[in-house]
Order: sequence, then C-alpha cells, then structure tokens
Amino acid sequence: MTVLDHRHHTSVPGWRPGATAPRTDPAPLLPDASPVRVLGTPALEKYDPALLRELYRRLVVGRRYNQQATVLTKQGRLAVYPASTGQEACQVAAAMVLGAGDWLFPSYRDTLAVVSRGVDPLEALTLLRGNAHTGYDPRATRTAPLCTPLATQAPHAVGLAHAARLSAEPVVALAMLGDGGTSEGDFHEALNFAAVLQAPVVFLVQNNGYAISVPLTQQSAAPSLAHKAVGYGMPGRLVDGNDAPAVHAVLGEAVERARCGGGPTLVEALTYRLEAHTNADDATRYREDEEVAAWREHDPVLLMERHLRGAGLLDDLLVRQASEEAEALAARMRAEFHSDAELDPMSLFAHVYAEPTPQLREQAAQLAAELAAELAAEAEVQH
Amino acid sequence: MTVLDHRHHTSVPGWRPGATAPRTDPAPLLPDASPVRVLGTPALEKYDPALLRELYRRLVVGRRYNQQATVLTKQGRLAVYPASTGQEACQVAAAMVLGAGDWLFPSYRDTLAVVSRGVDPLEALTLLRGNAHTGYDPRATRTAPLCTPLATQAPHAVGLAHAARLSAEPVVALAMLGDGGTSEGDFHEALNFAAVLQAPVVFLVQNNGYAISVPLTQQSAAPSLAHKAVGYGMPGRLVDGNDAPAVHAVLGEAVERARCGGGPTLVEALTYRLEAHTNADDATRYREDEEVAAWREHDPVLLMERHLRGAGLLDDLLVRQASEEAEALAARMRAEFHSDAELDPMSLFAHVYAEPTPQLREQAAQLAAELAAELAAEAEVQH
Amino acid sequence: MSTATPVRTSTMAQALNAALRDAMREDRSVHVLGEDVGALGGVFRITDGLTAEFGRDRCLDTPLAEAGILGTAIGMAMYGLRPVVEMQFDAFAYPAMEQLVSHVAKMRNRTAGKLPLPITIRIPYGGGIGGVEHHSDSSEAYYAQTPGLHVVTPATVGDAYGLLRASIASDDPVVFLEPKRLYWGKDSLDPAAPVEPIGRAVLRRTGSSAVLITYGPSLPVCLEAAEAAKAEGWDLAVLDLRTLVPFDDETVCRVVRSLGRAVVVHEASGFGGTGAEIAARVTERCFHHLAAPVLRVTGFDIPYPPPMLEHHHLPGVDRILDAVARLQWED
Amino acid sequence: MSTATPVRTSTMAQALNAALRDAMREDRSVHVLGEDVGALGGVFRITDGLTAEFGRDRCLDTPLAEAGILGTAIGMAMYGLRPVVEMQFDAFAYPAMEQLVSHVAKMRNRTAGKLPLPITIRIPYGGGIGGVEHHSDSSEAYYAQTPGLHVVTPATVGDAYGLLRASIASDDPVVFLEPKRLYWGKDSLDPAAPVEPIGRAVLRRTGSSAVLITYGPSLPVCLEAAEAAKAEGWDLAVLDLRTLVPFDDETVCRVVRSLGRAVVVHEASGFGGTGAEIAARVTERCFHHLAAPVLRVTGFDIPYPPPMLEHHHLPGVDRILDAVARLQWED
Ligand SMILES: Cc1ncc(C[n+]2csc(CCOP(=O)(O)OP(=O)(O)O)c2C)c(N)n1
Ligand SMILES: Cc1ncc(C[n+]2csc(CCOP(=O)(O)OP(=O)(O)O)c2C)c(N)n1
Ligand SMILES: [Mg+2]
Ligand SMILES: [Mg+2]
Repeated sequence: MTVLDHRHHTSVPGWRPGATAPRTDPAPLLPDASPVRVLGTPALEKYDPALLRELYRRLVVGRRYNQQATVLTKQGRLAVYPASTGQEACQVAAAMVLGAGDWLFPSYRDTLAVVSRGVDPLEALTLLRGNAHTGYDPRATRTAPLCTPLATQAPHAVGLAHAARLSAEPVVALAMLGDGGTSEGDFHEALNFAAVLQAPVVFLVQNNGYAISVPLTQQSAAPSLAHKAVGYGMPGRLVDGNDAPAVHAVLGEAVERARCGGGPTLVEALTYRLEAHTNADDATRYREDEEVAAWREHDPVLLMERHLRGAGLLDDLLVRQASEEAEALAARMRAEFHSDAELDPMSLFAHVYAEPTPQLREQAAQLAAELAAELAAEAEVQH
Repeated sequence: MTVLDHRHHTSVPGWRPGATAPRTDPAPLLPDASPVRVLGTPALEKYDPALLRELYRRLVVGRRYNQQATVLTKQGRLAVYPASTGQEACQVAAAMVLGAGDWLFPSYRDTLAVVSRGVDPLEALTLLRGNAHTGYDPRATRTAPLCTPLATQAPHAVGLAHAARLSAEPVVALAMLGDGGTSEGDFHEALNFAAVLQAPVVFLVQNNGYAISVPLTQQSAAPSLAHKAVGYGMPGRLVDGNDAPAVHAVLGEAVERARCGGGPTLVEALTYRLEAHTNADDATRYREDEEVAAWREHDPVLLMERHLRGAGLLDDLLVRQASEEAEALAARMRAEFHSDAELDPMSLFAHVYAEPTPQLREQAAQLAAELAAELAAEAEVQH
Repeated sequence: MSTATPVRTSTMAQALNAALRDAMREDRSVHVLGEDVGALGGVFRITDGLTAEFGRDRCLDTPLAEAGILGTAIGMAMYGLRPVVEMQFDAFAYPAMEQLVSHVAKMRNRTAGKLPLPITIRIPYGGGIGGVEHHSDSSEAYYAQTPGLHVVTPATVGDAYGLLRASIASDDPVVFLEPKRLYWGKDSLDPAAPVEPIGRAVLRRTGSSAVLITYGPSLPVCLEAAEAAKAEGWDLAVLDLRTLVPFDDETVCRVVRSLGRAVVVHEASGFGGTGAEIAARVTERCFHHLAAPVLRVTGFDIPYPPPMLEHHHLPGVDRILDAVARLQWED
Repeated sequence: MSTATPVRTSTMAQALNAALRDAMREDRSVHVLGEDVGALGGVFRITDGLTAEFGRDRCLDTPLAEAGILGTAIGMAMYGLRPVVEMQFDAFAYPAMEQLVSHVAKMRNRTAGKLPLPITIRIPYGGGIGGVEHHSDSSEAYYAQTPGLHVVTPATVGDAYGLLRASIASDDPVVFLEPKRLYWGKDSLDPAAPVEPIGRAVLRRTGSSAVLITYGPSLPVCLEAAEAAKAEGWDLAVLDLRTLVPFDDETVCRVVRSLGRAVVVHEASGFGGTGAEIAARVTERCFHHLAAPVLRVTGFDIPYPPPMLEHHHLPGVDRILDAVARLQWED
C-alpha cells in the first residue's frame, strides 16, 4: 500500500556530524568515457537479426517521413516542421524500447518517434499542419502531445511514472529532450523529482549539437550532458545517437531497470540535426557546410545499411521493401495533405472546460451568429 | 574589449562524429570523498593565528546576535527571524573571504553573514522587523537584499559577476543558498550560466539537513550536493560547515580562483540548523531531539573554542573580550528595538518607479487626504 | 456528502483540512503533494495529519521546486489521479507559472478533451498577517486572465470546506485561493451540508442603497463597512463572489440592477486587477440601471508593503465608505 | 537623438534593430542577451548584426533558460549595465515570471531606490502569424497587473524605434511587447525624430461618432474598421495607447468625454484582460459623458487556437463594427 514508505533502502540517511564519506558512491553513476557503440564492433553479432532489420526498416521509413514532411512545409501544407533528419536512430529506438503500456513524452522534434510508436503518421502531423493542437488520442496511444515549451514535459513524465508505480503497474515513461532543453529549470526539477521518488522514467537527451543556432559549447561546459546524472543520484549513459542498435540497447536497458524498480536513468545520445532547425530557419547563419558534411558521413540510416550489409544481415530485397514502404507512406502523406483540412470554427469552444462556462456559451453564440451572418451575406451575393 | 570572444580555451568543441571520449575530464570537478576539515587536524597549524582568533571572535558575536534576534521575535519586536544558530561558521567565513569590492548575495537566513560583512547589525534586521523591505544600502555595502524566494538570487550573482568580468574589474560574487534551494530551477540555471560564461562567482550551499521540515533524503538522492558541480563543468567542493577555518579555506580558495579567471565553484558546507526554521516553526514535528543533541556536540562555536584553546591560540582574556563584545551588541539590539520604528505611510509610493506615475500621484493624494482626515478626527476627539 | 466529520465549530484552516481528509477518504485517487505537507502538516497546518492517516504515497513532501511539483501533478493527473497541490505562499507559485499557463490551463483543450487535468492548486494568498515581502501577494488576476482555469476563493468556514470539496471533485483544474488571514476565523461547519457548486456568488447581506461586491479576504471588511454605513444612512448589500471563473453574471447583475450602485472591493492592486473585469462587465450589462459608475476600492498600485505599513495599503472600512459616498447620491 | 541611422523606409523589425544598434552605439552600458540573438540575429532578426558589430560581450547568446536570462540581466543591471533581454516568444517568457514579478518589478522598491533595474524585456507577442500553440499568446494583462513594471507596446514603425529607445533609456524596467505580426509592415522611419516619452497615447484618426481604443497588433484592424465604418455612417476615432503602464488617463478621457462612446479592442482574451481596466477606468472617470457603456472587442476566453482557426478568434473588422452598432445610437 505505501510504496514510498517501504523503500527505505533508497533513503540514504542525511549527513551526520563526524561522518567522513559522501552518502553514496558516485562511480556507478558516471557515464563511461566513450559513448556506447554497436555498429562496427563485435557486439553487433550478439543482436537479434530480426531486431536489426526492424530498426533498419523503421529508419528508412522514418527518413522518408522527415523528407516528405519538410517538402509539405515548402508547399504550404504544413505550418511548420522541425525535422529529425539525422536523428532517426534516436527516434526509432525510443519508440521500439517501449511496451504498449508505457508512455512516451515527445518534444516538438519527435513526431517520428510518435509515428514509430504506432500513432497514425498523418494524425501525428495535425499540430504542425495547423488545424488542431493534437491530432491523436494521447490516452489511447499512451503518447503525450508533442511538447513545445522546452523541457516542460519532463516533469509530466515523472509524475505519470510515479503514479504508475504507486499503482504497482509496470509502466515506464520515456521523456525526449534536446541538448538546449537541459538548460531549463524544468529539466533539473524533473530529474531531481525522478531520483528522489525513484520513478520509473528514462530521460533521453538527443544532443544534436545545437539549440536552434546556439552550439553546445555555449549551452553547457559539462564534460558531457550525461554527467549531469550524478548530481541527481541516477546513472548517466552516453551513447552514439546515430548507432541505432546502440541507442536501442542503452535505452532498452534503462527502461527495463526502471520497470524493475531500479529508478530513473539519464541517457545522452550524441547525434546531429542534418536539416535546419525548422523549415523557417536558415542554418547557414550559424554553422559551416563542412561540419554538416562530416555528419552526413555518419548518417544513421547509411551507417545501419552499411553495417548490416557488411554483416550479411541485409539484402537488396529488404532494402527495396523498406524503400517501397517509405514511398507508399510519402504518397499517402501527399494525398492527405493535398486537400484542405476540415475545420469547424465552433470547435474553439469545445474542451476549454468539461462544461462550457456561461461566458463561453455567450461567446459561442456570438461566433455562431457571425458565421450565420457571413453565410447569409454570401448567399445574398450569389443571388 | 571582447572578454568572451578571447577565452577560446574554455570553449571546448562540441561533439564530433567518431569521437571517443567526453569533452573534458570530469575527475578534477568531483568533490573529495570526505569533507575538508581543519580543526582537529595538523592543517590547523598552518593557519594564521590572527585569522583564527578573528574567526572565533566573529563566531561568538554571531551566536549572540542570533540568540538576541530570536528573543526579539518572542517579544514581538521582530516580525520573524530565521536564525542561523549552528551555522555561524558558514556565515562568518562567507563574509570574511570577500573583499570590500566583492558582492554578497544572501538568502533570508544569512542576516549574520550580512552583519559580519560590515552592514549595520540593526539595519540588517529591518526586513525582519517589518518596517521596510531592506534596511541597508545594497550598492554601498555591495550586499544584495536578503532574498526570500529560494535560489532566485543565484542568477543575480552570476549576472553581476559576469558584468564585473566584462569590465575587467576583479570583483567576485558569492551566493548563499540552502540545501532545499538546490532543487529549484533557478539554482540549475544559475550554475549553468556561471559555468558557460566562466563568471567569477562562488555558490555556497549550506546543507543544514532540512528545508523547513523536509530532510535532505527527500530533497536529493545525489551522493552529495557538491556532486552537482560536475554536471555544469565546474569544481565541486565538500567541507565540514561547522569547521570555521575549513569553510574559510575552501571558500577563500574558490574566491581567489574566480578572481583570477578560473570560473565558478560550487561549495557544499555540511552543517545543521540548531533552532527551528524560524520562530514560527515547530521543529519537534519533524525531527528527533537526539539528532539535535548530536549536532550540539558538533557546534561550530564550541568546536572552535575547544580547538583553539587546545592549540594554545585562545586564552580567557580573548574569550572574555569576545563575550563582552557580544553582550554589548545584544544590548544595543534590545535598546534599539525597545522603541517602535519611525514610519511614514507616504513612503509606500516612493521608489515604485523613478518618477511616480500619474496613477500613483492620485493614489498618494488619496492616502494623504485619508491621513489628514484621521488626524483631524483625532484632534476633534481631543477637544 | 460525507458522514466522516460531524458538525462542529471550526476554523477555516480546520475546515480545509477536513475537506482534504474527507476527499481522500472517499476517493483513493485524491493525492496531496507540496512542500512540507507531510510531517509538518504545511506551514499553515492545512494538511495536518494527512500523511499519518494516508501514508506518504497519498500525501507527499516533495523536493523544493514549484514547477516540478505542478509538473509532477500534471503527470499524475494524466495517469488518472486527482492531485491536490499546495503552493506554500502566493509569491512562491510564480515559478510554476509556465506549467500552469502552458499546460494545466490548456491540456484538455490541446488534446480535444482526451487529457483533462483534475488538479486543485491550493494557494494561500493575500496580506494582513504581518508577513515580510513575498508573503502577501494577491495574484488572482493572473489566474483569472488564463482561460482554462477555474478560480475559486472562499471567504467563510463553510465555503472553505464546500468549495474545496467541489474543486477537488471538478474535472477541470482549479486554482483555489485561500485567504490566509481568515485561516484562524471560527464558525460552525457542517460537512454534511450540500456542497456548493463552483460558480455561484452569494448575497451575504441584503441592502437597499448599494452593493459591495467582493471575495475572499475582503468579505469581513465589507461586512464591517456595511455595518458602519448604517450610521451614515446607507443600507449596503454585500455580495461574495466565491468564484471568479466562471463568473456568476446572473447573480451579480441581478443585484446591481436592483440597486443601481456598486463598489467592488479587493486587496490586489487595482490596475488590471479582477475588480476591473467586474466593473467593466457589470457596466456593460447593467448600464441603464446604474446611477453611478461602478467604483473600485483596492490595494494601491505598489509592491506589497512591509508589515508595519500594510494597513495603509489594504482596503479598510473608511476607504470603502469614502467610495460609497462618491456614488452620486445627489442625483 | 541619433545621427547614426538616416531616414528611410523600414519594416518594424528593422526599426527595432536600428533602435538596438543606435542605443548600443551611444551607450556602452547597453547589453543585449537572449536565445539566438547572436549569429542568428534572433528568430525574427531583430538583433541581426549586433554581435558582429559589438562582439559577444555586448550581444550574448545565452543558454536556453528564461529565468536564468532575466536573473542574469538583473545582476548585470545591479552592477550598472542596462540590459535588453529578448524572450523568444510570448509563452516562453513564463518561466521568467518569478524573476519578473518578485525581483524586476520590486527591486527599486525593495531597496528604497538604491538598486533600480533599467532592464528592457522585449517580448514578441500576439497571434496572426500562423504559429502553432504557445507561439501566439497575448500576455500583457499579467504584466500590466504587476506594479513596478512599465508596459509598452508600439504599433507603428516610428513608435517601434522611438519607444524602444525610450524604454532602453528608462531607469525603470520596461516590458516591451512587440506585435509580431506587424514586424514586416513598412513605413518611413526617421531615427532623428524626437523620441516619444513612455506613457503617451496618440489619436491615430480623429472622428466624431465614437472612439476605438486599442494598442499594438489591433491598431491596423481598428483603422480598417474605422474606414469600413464610414459606409455605415459612423465617423470613428482611433486611439493608440502605446503604453499600458503608466496609463495616459488624460488623453484617453479627453477623447472619450468628447465623443461619449468608446469600444476597446485587443487580441488577448477578454476576461480579466487589459480592456477591462481601460473600460473600468474610463467609466469611473467619464461616466456622465457616456452615452453607452464602454464595450470590449477581444479574443475569446479560450486557449489560443490552432493557426487555421485563429482568424475566428482575433477581433476583426466585422466584430468591431458589431460592437459599434451596439453603442446605443437610438438614445
Ligand atoms: C521554454 C521555451 N523557450 C524557448 C523556446 C523556443 N525554442 C524552440 S526550439 C528551441 C531550441 C531547442 O534546442 P534543443 O533543446 O537542443 O532541441 P532541438 O531543437 O535541437 O531538437 C528554442 C529556443 C521554447 N520552445 N520553449
Ligand atoms: C520559491 C520559494 N518557494 C518556497 C519558499 C518557502 N520557504 C522558505 S524557506 C523554505 C525552506 C528552505 O530550505 P533550505 O533551502 O534548505 O534553506 P534553510 O531554510 O534550511 O536555510 C521554504 C520552502 C520560498 N521562500 N521560496
Ligand atoms: Mg539540440
Ligand atoms: Mg536547509
């Protein structure tokens, strides 16, 4: 019944006069000196080929999704799209490590993770298309709305995970953030709450090197963002974010630890945003082409294809199948967004409260009258 | 001219594809396993006896100040007093490590540090007496107002230190916080800004084991609060906060490093609040008498007296002199607070803006008229 | 509604405590969290005994971070719990402003009703208790201007119980503003009385000359002013709004139309305060019934003053009567 | 005031940029800080070229944390600098609310004038640019209700330059609200024109029937409405407040008294919005000159809607004319 009261093992005592050592040993909490890698290492052989192929398939489809969405912004069919191009390994792995009962807390850049989690690819774009705020059912899909105010979804993930733990349900929450987001107070407060409450939550920081135009060196002076974990008393893990099986392994381990009562983990995935911040951004103002070119060599989709082919785990057929699936999705996106969204102006007043207030009823009546008058005026013109 | 542009040595490059190690070595940033101690160790002998006696004198006077202020609350002469009884070593050392040109950023509990810095002991109590917000001149004394909203003064210290550095003036800012305050987002943001800007600022966390009633174990799961430093890329130091020369040494070193361009430091001082949170608090609701008793054995004033006497650095004369000075201060406090503060209601409208707005002029006129009417009514009654 | 707590004399603080306890007994999804709400029972003792009765799982001392508290409560509500958050003082709720405005107020709307957030955010507010700076703000205007929130503020012992029960039961987020200087006022409390719905103003005193429209900490001052006004020949009604959002236009306008004269009274600074909304909407709706403009008696447009000067800032009986005197009686 | 920038046609964005540049050239204590204000020049390019001209010391890309930015600016101001802070969007200023309310607004008062904070906080605000959620809030009511802040919002290219110069020169903190959908509107700009003082409203169009009182993004809409009103036989004046705090009672009341009819127009939600204050104070001060209640045309009391629906939410010409029609012309 009292989950929190019964975990005295995690309640290390406070400081006592005369004590000589800190409360717990920090060593296990610190990330390894080098990021975890699987591709190009012998570790690859230990992985289930089916899993690797599934990762590959999702990467290919994900890349195409990113590309098509970006094209749709240029055609004015989406209001904005913050592409995760170059970060697909993180997106896809984050979705794959979660079970159906787990919850994902994405940021605005994580549409692909949402889609990879199983949310309809078109519904996932609703916010960015501009016809409604959230196009999918967060409760049914166990996927929180795409979150724009930076790091604010992190405490939500903690609270949900905490509530699940109190109910003794084996639910894990995964919160996705950017490197810039780690500077916000909400990031700090969320990690601290998670560690104190031993909530089953995993924080995935996609360090893509920039917060819009601001490079990491002007964002943090830490040895790595994963090193922040020790200050909360949780393990920090550093992984090559463009190495899909590595991200999958590190996240998977963290998720399972959380599920088994081991508490939260902070994972930093080192990756790169190959496109501009969004379609509205001009990345040439703040970064060099050579830098982008270097990262194109370390592209998560290419890396995966190269290494799986090298290991004999991928053939032309599988490559073609993935590519066809990707094209089919792109075609569906084009078709759907070709026509305008259906809109009901009166929906403005739905869902502000459980029941509209008297004030909102008045305002809805005003809008309805205006719309009726417009219709009448149009009808008159047509006569 | 461009201070920030010329410090490329601190701008470690961002993550690059294929790199294998984190950006900087975390080892030097981590606090030692045991807190720094001087009293009862051979290190004591290396200290200037005059400095040790001065620390002692200030501790004794400081303790008396705390006691007298607490008594004044019981007599209704102060609105509230958050005593630093038991934390005097931190208070006094914080004041002593700063030069006249440096700035102190105290919290609500740090009145004694403010006084020890040279602010008039009665002016320092103005806020807590209730007749005005800040009784001293922060600019003249280079002491920010006592800060009530937790951790909010930390970014101020960073900004001031940053501005000083841009002006090439060797000014250091010292921000004082509690263990509870480290949980606030502002703490995080301030430390990160400090490290990224390499601002000459020192953060002193007085870990007194409680945030009002909440013990440290429910505040943080970190190995120590000093371990938070590594997540920002600054050194963390752990010190026995009841060992005055140790606190002085650790803070002094941090201040000098900051002054010489070495950037910020986070210092955690392990101490204990011997009294309740404030006079309005009932500490028996949340902590055991035995715990308090154990800490009374580790009292910073007693420790200092015992060890200095042991080292032959303190005699009865010095003890009596300190005690007399303390009593004289206490007497001055009683005398001053015996009579009511002088109050001008019209001061409400002073200093809201540089010039009162038309609205405030109207409101001031209204209050003036009310006061005049009251006076007239009183005069009538007396006739 | 509850048989748990019998009729008795109670302070407002005790009534709030009883409301929390009864809600937690009746509904296992009700959870309390905040700073010092556990062993200490809150700095005002509103959560006294809850951890003892329900355990830390249900009444949780959190780390010291208001955005974290509210953000955690949001996640708990997303999972299906019904969190009641305590902010220790008015001014210490500001760090949670982003979570409040960008998420709490909007989550139902952002998700087309799929993620309602039945969170109650209790905030002791207002002055008059001799608190030093940052302990006496009246912050209701920030919340009232934020669509998606309900804003409730009781002024009596009975309403403290009833409206807190109603707020916790509400499927919408409620900012529940507790007039801290009324915490220790006593009255009889019947927890079994029907729970007042959110959104209904109540006439605390009938009158024939003019109406004082008020809420929260200013209600007793208005009642006192109405009493004192008798000596001047005015028979003042006193209307207690109880809920700022949704606003009870019906009751307020009915009273104003029948009397033609109204003064709005609150502690918060006047400029941009809730009194402005009340005056504006009453005027829009009752213009032809008004014999005088709706006047406002409020705190000055200054930062909250130090305790020894606060009585000059707070609306008092004389200042209210001065306003009543300006209601164009000569017409 | 400045000879640096010649008369020319300019967008509002360019005028703001010129104001920053000229202020930085003339006064070395002026520093700019915020997210992406450096190489990128800000997401709206208002700080374009400043780091190139003045170096990172004077125009600083900060880490991504709004409370940290404002808190750092406070410390810089305490040291004697004159910081200009950019908040990237309206809703992203909320994390800085505590620093703003508890320190920026109060520091001068808390220190009896010893620590004034001459900080300008630039916030692009309002909707109409097709932004997704959290990018289109109108947050002026929060700031206007906070004593100790000035709240300024230009609506023209000239005012953008002049009022930003005046705000930076002010020894008080100024929340400078930039109507982001007017950023790209062009007009001629004379940086040498005398700088408008903060606190003066201006009549943008004279009229004899009624006055539309507005500010910021709603000014062009009101001017359009006034034009359209001619066809209905109304000759509408349009008053641009330019500064919400301090409020220009004198000008506003003079106009309202002479016309007897007024409509307040703004984008922010109506309930508890700044329009309430305007309506309430105009009514208090001009009651006997009013032929009709002061009406308000505002955004609805809902979270800001998605881009494809925002035009239904924003006050438009028709909705303004509907309100004008309700100004009791039959009397
Ligand atoms: C609280 C808040 N402040 C500012 C912004 C504006 N903004 C949107 S994205 C962004 C940069 C985020 O960088 P990062 O966290 O690294 O994520 P990335 O875009 O690289 O995925 C900024 C400043 C915001 N959305 N929320
Ligand atoms: C932002 C904010 N939240 C809450 C409070 C109320 N409060 C005052 S002191 C305190 C506990 C602080 O604990 P700690 O930081 O450890 O300092 P200590 O009192 O132990 O010196 C709390 C919660 C506050 N002052 N500011
Ligand atoms: Mg990034
Ligand atoms: Mg403490």
